[in-house]
Amino acid sequence: MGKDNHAAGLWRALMQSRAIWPLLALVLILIVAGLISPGFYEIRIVEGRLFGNLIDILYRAVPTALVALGMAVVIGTKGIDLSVGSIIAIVGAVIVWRIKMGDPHVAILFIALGAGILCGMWNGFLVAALGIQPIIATLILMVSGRGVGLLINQLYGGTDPSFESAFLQGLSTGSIWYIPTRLVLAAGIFAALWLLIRRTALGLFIEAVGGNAAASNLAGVNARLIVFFAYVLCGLLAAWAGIIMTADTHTSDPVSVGLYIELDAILAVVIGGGSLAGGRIYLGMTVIGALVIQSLTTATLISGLPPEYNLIIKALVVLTVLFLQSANARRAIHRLVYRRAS
Amino acid sequence: MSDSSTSLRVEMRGITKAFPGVRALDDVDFTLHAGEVHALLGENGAGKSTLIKILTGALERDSGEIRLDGTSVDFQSTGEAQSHGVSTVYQEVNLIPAMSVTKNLALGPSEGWPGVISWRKARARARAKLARLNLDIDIEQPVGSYSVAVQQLVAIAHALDNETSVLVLDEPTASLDAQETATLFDIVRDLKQRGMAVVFITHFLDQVYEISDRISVLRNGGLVGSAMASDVSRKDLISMMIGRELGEVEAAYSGKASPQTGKEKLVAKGVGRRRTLKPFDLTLRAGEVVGLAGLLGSGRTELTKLVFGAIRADSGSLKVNGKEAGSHSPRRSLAAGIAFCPEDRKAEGLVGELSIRENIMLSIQSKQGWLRRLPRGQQEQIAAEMIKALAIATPDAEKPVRQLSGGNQQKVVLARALASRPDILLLDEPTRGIDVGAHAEIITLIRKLCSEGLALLVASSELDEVVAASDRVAVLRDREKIGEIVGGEIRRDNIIRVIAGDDDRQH
Amino acid sequence: QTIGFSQVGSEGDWRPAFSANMQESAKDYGVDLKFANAQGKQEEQLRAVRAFIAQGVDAIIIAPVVVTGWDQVLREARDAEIPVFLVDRDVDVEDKSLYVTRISADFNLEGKLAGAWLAAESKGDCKIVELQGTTGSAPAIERKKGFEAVIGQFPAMEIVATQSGDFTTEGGKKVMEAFIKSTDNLDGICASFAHNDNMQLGAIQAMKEAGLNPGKDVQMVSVDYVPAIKDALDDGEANASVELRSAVGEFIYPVVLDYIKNPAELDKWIVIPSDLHTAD
Amino acid sequence: MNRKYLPLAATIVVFIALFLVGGAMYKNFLSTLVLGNILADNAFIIIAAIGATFVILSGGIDLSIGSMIGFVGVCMAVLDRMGWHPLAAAALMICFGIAYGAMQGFVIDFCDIQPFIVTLAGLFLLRGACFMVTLDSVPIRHDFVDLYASARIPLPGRGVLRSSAIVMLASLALAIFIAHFTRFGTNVYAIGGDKESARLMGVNIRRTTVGVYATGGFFSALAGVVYALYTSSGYPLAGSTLELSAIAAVVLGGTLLTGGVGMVAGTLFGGMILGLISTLIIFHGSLNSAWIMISSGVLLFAFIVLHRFLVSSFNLRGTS
Ligand SMILES: Nc1ncnc2c1ncn2[C@@H]1O[C@H](COP(=O)(O)OP(=O)(O)OP(=O)(O)O)[C@@H](O)[C@H]1O
Ligand SMILES: Nc1ncnc2c1ncn2[C@@H]1O[C@H](COP(=O)(O)OP(=O)(O)OP(=O)(O)O)[C@@H](O)[C@H]1O
Ligand SMILES: [Mg+2]
Ligand SMILES: [Mg+2]
Repeated sequence: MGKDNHAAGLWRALMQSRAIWPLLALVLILIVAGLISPGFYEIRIVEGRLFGNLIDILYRAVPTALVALGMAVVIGTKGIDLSVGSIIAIVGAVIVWRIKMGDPHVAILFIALGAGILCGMWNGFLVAALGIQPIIATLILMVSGRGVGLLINQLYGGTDPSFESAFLQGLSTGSIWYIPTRLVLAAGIFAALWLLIRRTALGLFIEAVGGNAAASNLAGVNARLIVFFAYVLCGLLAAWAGIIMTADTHTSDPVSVGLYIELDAILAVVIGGGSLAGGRIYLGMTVIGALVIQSLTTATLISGLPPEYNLIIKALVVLTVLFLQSANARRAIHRLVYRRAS
Repeated sequence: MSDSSTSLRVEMRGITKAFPGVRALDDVDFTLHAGEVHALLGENGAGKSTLIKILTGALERDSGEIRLDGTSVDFQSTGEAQSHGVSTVYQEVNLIPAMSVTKNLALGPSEGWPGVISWRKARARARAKLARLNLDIDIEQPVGSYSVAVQQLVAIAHALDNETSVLVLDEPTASLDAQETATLFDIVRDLKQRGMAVVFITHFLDQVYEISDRISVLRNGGLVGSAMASDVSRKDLISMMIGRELGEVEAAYSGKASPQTGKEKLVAKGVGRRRTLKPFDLTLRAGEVVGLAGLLGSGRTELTKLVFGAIRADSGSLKVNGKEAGSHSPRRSLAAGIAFCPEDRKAEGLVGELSIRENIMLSIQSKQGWLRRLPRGQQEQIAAEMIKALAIATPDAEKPVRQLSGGNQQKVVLARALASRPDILLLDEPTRGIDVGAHAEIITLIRKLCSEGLALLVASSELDEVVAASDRVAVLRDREKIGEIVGGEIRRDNIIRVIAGDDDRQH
Repeated sequence: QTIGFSQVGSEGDWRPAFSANMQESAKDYGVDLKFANAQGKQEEQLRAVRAFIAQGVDAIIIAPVVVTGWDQVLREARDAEIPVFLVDRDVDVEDKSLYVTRISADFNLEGKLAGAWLAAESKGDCKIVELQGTTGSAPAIERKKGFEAVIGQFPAMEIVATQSGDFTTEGGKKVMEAFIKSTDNLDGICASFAHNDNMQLGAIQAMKEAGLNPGKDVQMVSVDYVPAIKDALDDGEANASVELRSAVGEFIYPVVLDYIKNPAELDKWIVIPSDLHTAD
Repeated sequence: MNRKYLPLAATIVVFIALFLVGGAMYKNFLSTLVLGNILADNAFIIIAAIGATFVILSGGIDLSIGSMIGFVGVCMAVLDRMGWHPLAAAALMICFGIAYGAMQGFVIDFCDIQPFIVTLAGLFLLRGACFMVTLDSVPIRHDFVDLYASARIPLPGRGVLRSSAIVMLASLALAIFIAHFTRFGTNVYAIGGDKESARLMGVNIRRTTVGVYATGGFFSALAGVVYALYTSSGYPLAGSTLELSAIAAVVLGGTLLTGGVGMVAGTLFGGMILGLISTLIIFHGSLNSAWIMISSGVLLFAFIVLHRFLVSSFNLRGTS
């Protein structure tokens, strides 16, 4: 009896926890994918690294997850950053340009991160200092950033933007102890970010500013600085994603690299339980959100369906996940089923 | 009582409502007759607002029955309740700040959906409604540009409708001055005469006796009892509310004899801002309580904000602890040991999504800087201390403040200011919505802090509170400080005389 | 002479090269080129053409985003007596006299060339994976049609998997990674056909990372012939690429300038030859 | 002047200033022809943006606009091929738009899911549906389309007011009426200003939310019809990323993205400013692709800063 109660309590706690629905969605997608493609869960070692669909999902989710983490912080301040795709484009162009200029590749890593920080500072300046609405402020960099990328490409001619760099490609496509390097690095970044947000007071300040900027100001929080910082952080994380993506294809394509990644990133944040109204940051859940999106993409790719179906499948799955998250909808479904049964 | 059962307007039976972790209402009965004013009393978090939210369709009940004029009703929305003649002024001022007064007053459940609005008529109606409350304001300005008190009056005007048969007022007088309160009561009496049933929630016992016919008391979600107002003494009422006797803390403060002796903590010289407040001089000393008195819109809020740096002064100089405070901002003030408790807890005080603990920590943490995060254990300890000291009714410190009752939210704002251990404390309407027991405890607490050297500035629309607590009173009129009253001179009539302007100290 | 040129966009490696060539060779022909980039949106293109008309240019060159929707604006150009030339993609108008001529390569032919090469190479027996361009875009549709027209002739040739790589290297790489898994390391696959080189380059990377030998285990054929694919061809990682010339200024300007000087009826399609390049 | 008209006035001032600058820089710019073109070429963006204005005023957002335009277009084209009269097809598609919008509104309110995400799913869903209908671009050939294209009101000078522009101005008038002179419009402002307060004041949130998105759906479907008639074709990729232009037009017109503040009329000028920026760049003509993108960002930035500057300086003077 007592045990039963305990189990029921646990079950209720589980059902009420934010984490359960996105995780459930992830598991479901993986199960469906396994049904579609029998070898889906297979993991082998090829060319000195783990190889398989599950690894692929993790591997491919890294850029989206990084951008989504930055987005989660910005959304926490009640903002939004549409320019992350453009930042990726700029970072890519900068990398190729500096490589063609013959800089040491380690230095290029920092130059690229610097470029991302600079972009973030620009966004932060517009939002925090000039007080422009975030969506419009970042739209400016969104429309012009890819142009900046093209312009940087022109600095070295731009007709053949491909390059070879053992160091940078190592960061992106290499592996350490059979594990893809980018996963190891991403885990490190996640840990660092978590420490920064949760082990300093930054997280509290960001959430306070996102929840009520006027009140936070009166409570002594420097709301503008916090907002500025959030955009810089987002720029930095987008830059890291840009480095990985550029090194992955060893080419720079400012016009189409990371197109629509901002939408996926926002989606990941929301699937992870974040609200665009600001005020809360869920880092771990954001990563789960990114994994949901990537496993969906991977599953669609291997499903063999023609590409015309990709968007519809994505829409339906996203809606289903959100339905499950909505208590109201669950109640309605429950009522419907219950009535049917009785 | 038998004759009144014929005019039974509202009957609530066995109302129960639980929120996660709290049983807000437990099997509560409540009745309301036509032509009566029924006061609903109880401590902060007793469940008063919850009860009326259930009555008016703003919240769903878990169980129980509501009858309106004998027929069972189940309002799904406040709009539905309004169309059945139940209008409400909720506790937090609920208006649309960005919309003009006219538009706010025109809002409501719409008859005939795509209805076209004639703004000419809407304006006329708005003017008429406000005129009834003796409120003369520009009705084309956004509501948010007016002070909380004016907003409160507009919210009351919104609820006043001739079609209404039940009027519910949840702490309508919390931020009103005596004069506005008197106007409101005249209206309520008039409505009562015409057979309207009124529910009135307040923490001011004087007002309860002044206006109400019957009293119901809630405690911890349960109904303690109902009685005719004439049958219960003040003392009994208090013990019904808080479940014990209240000590004589409310007695007049006798320590007013020693003004101007403490160390000067804060000296303002000619501080002012164009279009906001004329330059003023003000000194706050350690161990001294300075009250701010004035009418609605006289600039009390502005004065406290200027001192705190929430509004930037464009003239004058400010010395804090003997040091010139250059460019003044909330952050700098806090670092210099000033704490501020704003009057509008919803807009400027609390971060609703964050927990009680996080809200309390905000000021201390920003004083510490972002890198030196207080360890979780210490945070919990401070929060627990504050919850205990101010008697915040909550199951635990992790509850989002949004979910607290109004009075408990106000206590959290106070708790944040106190937790930062200030030497100078600026309070703007600090006791808005706080119950009798907690009010007494807070005053005791603040006096204790003053005796330890705290300098206190308190702006309040409750003149009695100002009189009772202050060593010195600064009086404001029309955005100008017009005088100071010291020591034994601090009496209600003196202050009113200065405000009214037949005092030679003016200009 | 002032000539207005409305370009589709600047995606991939090929189109920027095309734009740059148009802008640079304009100088050689003494043309004042008004360049407008539609960023893949037809509405931007219509706006550009109208603005050219308002400006009173001497001729308008359009690289259409879409084939349909041109009747109205071309009529306006004719009313303003400004000749219109098409480059790159075609338009679908009822009245063919609304434009002077189309000077371009043939997407359909490109697909056919690729298909024919593959049929010859594999002796008509080949399972193919296809990397499509952006879903719904003209080159994607035409190249697919052309390619399918040829392999349809060979019963043993078959597309076993097809997905959109959005004309990008990144997209090509992702799609190929998925193909590798869904076809068990491209088991039994003899060729990869990509609608442009960028996607093929991504696919090559994906195969190399999976330990496969692109160009040897699998025939790699694509369209565009951008500089990067040349290297791949030299390294034997790609097998064939159909050239879509980007240096087309020399084909286009003479025709336009001639026409402005003396307007004479021209063929409705002046085809710029597409060459097939292979590793050797 | 009432302070609330200030952002609108500033938007108009900036538009006129930008137009004059263009006139000073390029020949043939300062003409009714160019003005008429801007009106017609942006008509569908502005119509869609008018719908978006309601949604944004209510504190929401609608990302499905661009896909709706594409979907309406391909359906009109396919229906035309099946022999429908364009007007009948248009009526059907507008009903679809309203129904789809209402459904989005219902999901948003009932399931309490954020509008950004529901309409993002709408963006994917409708675009995917376009591909289901047809992958090719399909022409619409009907006498009515020619009539629509040739109908015009001459303006003084070389310019003309095309039918698209006329439809757009009519929608604007309708929208201004709905927003400012009906109970529904007032409720939209109310739930955008403070949803919880609006609920407690007796506004029916569900009905208003459903109504708002249905209105949004109506205007974006209408924009789709105008786009289809304007290009006399349906193209499954038509209108990609157009939702961003529409949102930008709304915000440039002085509406706050947080809801509750703004005016429908501002959206007209917001949309025209976007068109003007593109037109200026095309008239300049000697920029390469890189600089074209950069300068549209720079001009956007310049406009926003100028707008802010105007509003704040008037604000200070206005109250003294
Ligand atoms: N939305 C909610 N979620 C969780 N708990 C709630 C919610 N609303 C109210 N409560 C809890 O219900 C209890 C009763 O609150 P209520 O607002 O009715 O108190 P009240 O009597 O009006 O107090 P006050 O005098 O402070 O206004 C409180 O403990 C409060 O924390
Ligand atoms: N920061 C501010 N910026 C602009 N206006 C303000 C600001 N603070 C207050 N006001 C406005 O100034 C006017 C004066 O009201 P205020 O609240 O200061 O007076 P008060 O004497 O404190 O009266 P009460 O507290 O009784 O409402 C109000 O219209 C208020 O809305
Ligand atoms: Mg209450
Ligand atoms: Mg005040």
